[in-house]
Amino acid sequence: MTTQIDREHGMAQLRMMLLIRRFEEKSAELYSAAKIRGFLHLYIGEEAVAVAVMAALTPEDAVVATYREHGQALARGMSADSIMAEMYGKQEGCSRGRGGSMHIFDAATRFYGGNAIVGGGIPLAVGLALADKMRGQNRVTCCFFGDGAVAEGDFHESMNLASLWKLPVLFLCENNLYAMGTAIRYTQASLDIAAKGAAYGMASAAVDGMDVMAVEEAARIATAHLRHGNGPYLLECRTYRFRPHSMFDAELYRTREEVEEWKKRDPIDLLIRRLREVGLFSDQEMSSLEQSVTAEVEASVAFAEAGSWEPVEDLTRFVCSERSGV
Amino acid sequence: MTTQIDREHGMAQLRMMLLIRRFEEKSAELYSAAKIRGFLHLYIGEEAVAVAVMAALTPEDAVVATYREHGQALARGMSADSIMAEMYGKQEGCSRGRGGSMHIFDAATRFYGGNAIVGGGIPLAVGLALADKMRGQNRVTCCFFGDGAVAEGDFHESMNLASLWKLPVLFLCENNLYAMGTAIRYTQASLDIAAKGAAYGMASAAVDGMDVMAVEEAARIATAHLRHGNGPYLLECRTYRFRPHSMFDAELYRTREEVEEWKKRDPIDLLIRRLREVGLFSDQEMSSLEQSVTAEVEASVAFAEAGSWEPVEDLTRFVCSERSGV
Amino acid sequence: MSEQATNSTTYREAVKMAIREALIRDERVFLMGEDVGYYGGCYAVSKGLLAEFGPERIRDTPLSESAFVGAGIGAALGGMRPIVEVMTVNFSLLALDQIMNNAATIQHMSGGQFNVPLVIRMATGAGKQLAAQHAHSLEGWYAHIPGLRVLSPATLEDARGMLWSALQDPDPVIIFENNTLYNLEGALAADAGAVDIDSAMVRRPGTDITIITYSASLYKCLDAAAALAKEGIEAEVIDLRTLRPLDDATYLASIARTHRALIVDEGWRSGSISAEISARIMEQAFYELDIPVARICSAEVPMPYARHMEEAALPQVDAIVATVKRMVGHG
Amino acid sequence: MSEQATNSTTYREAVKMAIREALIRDERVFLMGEDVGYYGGCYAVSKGLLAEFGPERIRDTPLSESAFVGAGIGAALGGMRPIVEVMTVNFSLLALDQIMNNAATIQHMSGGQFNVPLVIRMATGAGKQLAAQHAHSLEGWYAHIPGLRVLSPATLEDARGMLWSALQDPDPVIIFENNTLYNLEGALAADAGAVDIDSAMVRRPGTDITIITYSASLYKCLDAAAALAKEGIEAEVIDLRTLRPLDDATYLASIARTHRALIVDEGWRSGSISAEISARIMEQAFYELDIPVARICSAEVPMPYARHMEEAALPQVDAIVATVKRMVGHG
Ligand SMILES: Cc1ncc(C[n+]2csc(CCOP(=O)(O)OP(=O)(O)O)c2C)c(N)n1
Ligand SMILES: Cc1ncc(C[n+]2csc(CCOP(=O)(O)OP(=O)(O)O)c2C)c(N)n1
Ligand SMILES: [Mg+2]
Ligand SMILES: [Mg+2]
Repeated sequence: MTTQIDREHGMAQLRMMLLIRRFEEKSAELYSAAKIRGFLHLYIGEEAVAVAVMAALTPEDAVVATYREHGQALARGMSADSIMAEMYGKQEGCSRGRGGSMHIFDAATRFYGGNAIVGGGIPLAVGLALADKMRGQNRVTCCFFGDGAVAEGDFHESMNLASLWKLPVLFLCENNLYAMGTAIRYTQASLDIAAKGAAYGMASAAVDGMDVMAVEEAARIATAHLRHGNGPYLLECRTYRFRPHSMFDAELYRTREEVEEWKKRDPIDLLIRRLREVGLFSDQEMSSLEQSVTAEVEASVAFAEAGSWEPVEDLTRFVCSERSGV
Repeated sequence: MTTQIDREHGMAQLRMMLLIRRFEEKSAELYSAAKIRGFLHLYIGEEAVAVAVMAALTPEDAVVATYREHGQALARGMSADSIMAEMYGKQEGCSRGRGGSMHIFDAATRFYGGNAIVGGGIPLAVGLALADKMRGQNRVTCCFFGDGAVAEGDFHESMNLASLWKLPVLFLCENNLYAMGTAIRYTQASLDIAAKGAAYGMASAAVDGMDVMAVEEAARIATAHLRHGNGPYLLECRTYRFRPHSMFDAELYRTREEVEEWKKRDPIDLLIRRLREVGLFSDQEMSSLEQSVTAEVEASVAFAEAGSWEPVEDLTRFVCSERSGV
Repeated sequence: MSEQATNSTTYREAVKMAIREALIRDERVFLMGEDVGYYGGCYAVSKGLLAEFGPERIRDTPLSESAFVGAGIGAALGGMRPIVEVMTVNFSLLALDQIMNNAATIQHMSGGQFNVPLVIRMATGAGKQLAAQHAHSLEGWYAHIPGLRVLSPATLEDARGMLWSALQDPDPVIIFENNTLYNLEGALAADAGAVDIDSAMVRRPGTDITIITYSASLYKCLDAAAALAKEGIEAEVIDLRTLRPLDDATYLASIARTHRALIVDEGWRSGSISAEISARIMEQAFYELDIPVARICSAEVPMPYARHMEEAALPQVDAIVATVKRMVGHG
Repeated sequence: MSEQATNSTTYREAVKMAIREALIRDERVFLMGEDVGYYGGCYAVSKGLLAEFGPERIRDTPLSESAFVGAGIGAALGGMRPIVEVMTVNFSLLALDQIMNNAATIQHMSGGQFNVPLVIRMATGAGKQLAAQHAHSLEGWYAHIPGLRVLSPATLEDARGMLWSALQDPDPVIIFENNTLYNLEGALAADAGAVDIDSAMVRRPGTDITIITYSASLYKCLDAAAALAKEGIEAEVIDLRTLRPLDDATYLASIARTHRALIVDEGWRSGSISAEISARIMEQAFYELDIPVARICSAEVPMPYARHMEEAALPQVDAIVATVKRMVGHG
């Protein structure tokens, strides 16, 4: 990596990664305390990917994410408050408590979920990009999905369709080597995901997903390609999830050692080291960063705690738009 | 092509191609006469593919076909009688008249349909091969599908699964350049189907599907690969359908000239020319071949005409096996 | 209007007129599906539209039902008004995840932030000897899913008018066109346009029994009613038109007059829309009934190819007549 | 047997025992699905089986629902006896084409030449705050499809015994395991084995009303019946067990005694299995009824995440008690 580090930007990226980390650590705690329920999938270890990719997007672009999307949502600019309240099931949550952890939605930032069907968001992204193209808007739709999703028919159909129609979709694969408890070697006949772009005539690249600067550079190359109307782009980010798949996972499928090995490449530590190396970052700055992030997380908890329950009478709202009576 | 022509074999292949051709010409006539109903998809122009591929299979192997499968069924060794009676809807038909043209099935030759959902047969083939592998039987499952099916998620999922598990499936793509009325350039971002094998780490090849000898050679290479336990194989046969997609097709999507151009490469003429070139074939032989084939087709019509209607009381049979009462 | 100008047309043409109108009136509308363009539509519904509107708005898709239906959902979210044609309901199973888990739920999951103004059209039904994989009648089954509106146009007016109304709905609508109706001929008002998509309609008034049906079966029921009239039995025939949400009021009002009800439905019997209607009559009009509600549905078999077997599997006029006679004689 | 030996166990363990037994008794049996191996099953049902039986017979699959369900069909055709686990019914929509167009039809389309001895297991149901895409109750909806057998084990005995019976069925069987039942504890006979999969069972006898239900709702109904008994109302509770084919005789016999029926079903109301049962009672026991059959189903909404909203969407004991009181007071 020869990229020159911009101090402001580096600090902002670091702060966002740290916010995601602390936000999720707190979420895990709150899960144990039964404040958050349902499924909770943590992004810890993978923060560099979302943070870097969002930096390459504009507010006009759209994002489609998975059930492991707190990081994407925060990095996209959604407030910790609205996400935390959502996980509490409070009506102050971004999705009024209807969605929970897996269904973070936000019209303001064009964040189209929060999709809990593996691969299920990919065709949506194709459609969003199609709408943009048909309306003459030079916008990108960034679609996150995991290595597991690559085996789904939807991945294939969508890759082909987007490439055929030259749609501005950034296919963003978060390859963390596991789909739940199944290692990629048991799900993919050929392990090189980026290489699969070729079958669709699609430009693609793979990048070290633990290195936020590398991902950002790769994402900027990809979005430049997209904004020039060159059709879709597949970007594989090689990363690792430090935590269990969800809160129910005994992690029988991988060794402690493997996890520890990857933790040595913690994306937050990596960026801190890089910033320190060039003298841009002091211990004091670190602790004030920690304080500010912790305060933001704590505030979100307070916000969620103070939130209210949607009245039960509203149960059948939002099945159909208010004007219609289905 | 340097292959030495074996006279016996060449004549047998020619006869089978001719049988398919005449059988289908008759079927089209019978469709106009309302003897055959439903959808009827003719294979005319593509005969070399089925005839060549079947020559590379043993009776123990299995075949999964599409709705355009009269050719495959005949080449596999099913009787014209049972297929014609099926299209008449008579209970002497291979599927008792339950299936019609699109659902030719035959336990005796391990012919597993006749599948009318595009791509729908591909996972079945994977499963048949899985059963063989688990039971330690060195058998091949040959799965036919069209260029259109390549866009389906089932193609992708099945290719990956078969390769991942090293299953003996011969993925046999009949690329006739059109899916119904949609040219492959409107359905595939990347037109080289054989090349798609790479995304699955699967061996693959493309061959001129109008040349029965070339296809047979390619199919033998593929089945040898399969029988040696080297995992699945994708074989793309480049061919062309001379007739409309079905009996309802106004053929607005291609030009007369294009069709005429392809007819110059009629696989039957091509083989006849080749046989003549090496002096293995006389005009007299040709006319006796025509006679014998015509007789077989006529006999099948007589058989179907003489067939009987299944009693209406049997309607609910074969929904569940007789022993059970669902 | 005293003298109404009409044109003779077909159901196929009526659907096409509706699509043309929508493309002309609203630039956000486009048609996408397999073979809708160069081929002209597998039932020739969209023939000529590619030439008129171009490939941006008449989009041939690859055989990727899940992806192009999902792309329709995404395009609707993105501000377009897609009409997605799934060639037939039989293939829509491949897109059902997108329909149920995305189209029908996104509004709810997002707490009302997003809605999906998508119209999906599909051919449905048996009767053409297409056998088990090409003859499903699943419109009643789709009507199980909250978040969808399910339409079933039986007449030229509805074939012409439902599409525009569906496009005005902010939520996903599926229109099921029975494959045996495309050649239906008749007169259509020259100024025919949008129709209401909320209510059922009495297609034939009667006093002795209420026959509830929809789509192609409507004509079998009307034929049966005509035959019954000759024997002095006056059947009221109701066309449901919209299968979700069901318009209960219309059939309940009829039953309050006739005190007998028969439901005719080409879907498989168990768990059919006809079961739902019977259950609702049970719940809301039990004390109006002189005799139990009856159903005539398709036999519970994958559809056989042979004509006589397919006919035996489907509801037929004879059976309707015989059942009504039994029900009325019994009353 | 006078003194029956029992073991204390869970529903989860009962299912596992059934799978183990099948793997041991029949070498053609294997288990295939997402995370059934290394992970131990998403509900820990298959934990330990990979170590015991190896990766050939405990097969982790990629996330390719359509392909691995289809491969299960193919393997069944090829002489194996696959148990395919689709992690939850929510994901089975991706495999529905294979299930409806292949598994359920091949025997018929082939004129009886082939049959598909396949067992598919899936978790189903709401109640865990998993929201709209992870909380479907579609077992009743699946029961619409001819050619399938649909099982719904509610008890430890059935969790233990239905699998082997299903494997003996020459045709495709789907077993729906409600996700709230896996932790259910109780005593199971030490020699528990295969059970009949044809008939419904009276789980609690009663004289005043027949409550018809299945799966997890059984316990809500039994709780309601216990509460009602304190007030002198004796409800008979019937567990359907098999949703296709329905065992009509058991509930009709009960209604002939009680003259009142309530159906409790966690599926969405419109077009539910409860609609089918109500319609059948209408058709076959109309004159036995003192009052109309009633249904308690889930609200017709995509399932919300928040606990209070999810509870409001699902049938609850209070509502059952109140409805029964109204129905019995009314009779
Ligand atoms: C269609 C579908 N199948 C199965 C599941 C259950 N499931 C949830 S997450 C997951 C693993 C997905 O792995 P991957 O795509 O690599 O994403 P990751 O969780 O690693 O971020 C599975 C199997 C699901 N939600 N949807
Ligand atoms: C899933 C599905 N979608 C659509 C159809 C309708 N259809 C039947 S054949 C066909 C074209 C298939 O093309 P291809 O796979 O190239 O095979 P070919 O007909 O050229 O042999 C289509 C779209 C179908 N039968 N199944
Ligand atoms: Mg992963
Ligand atoms: Mg083709």
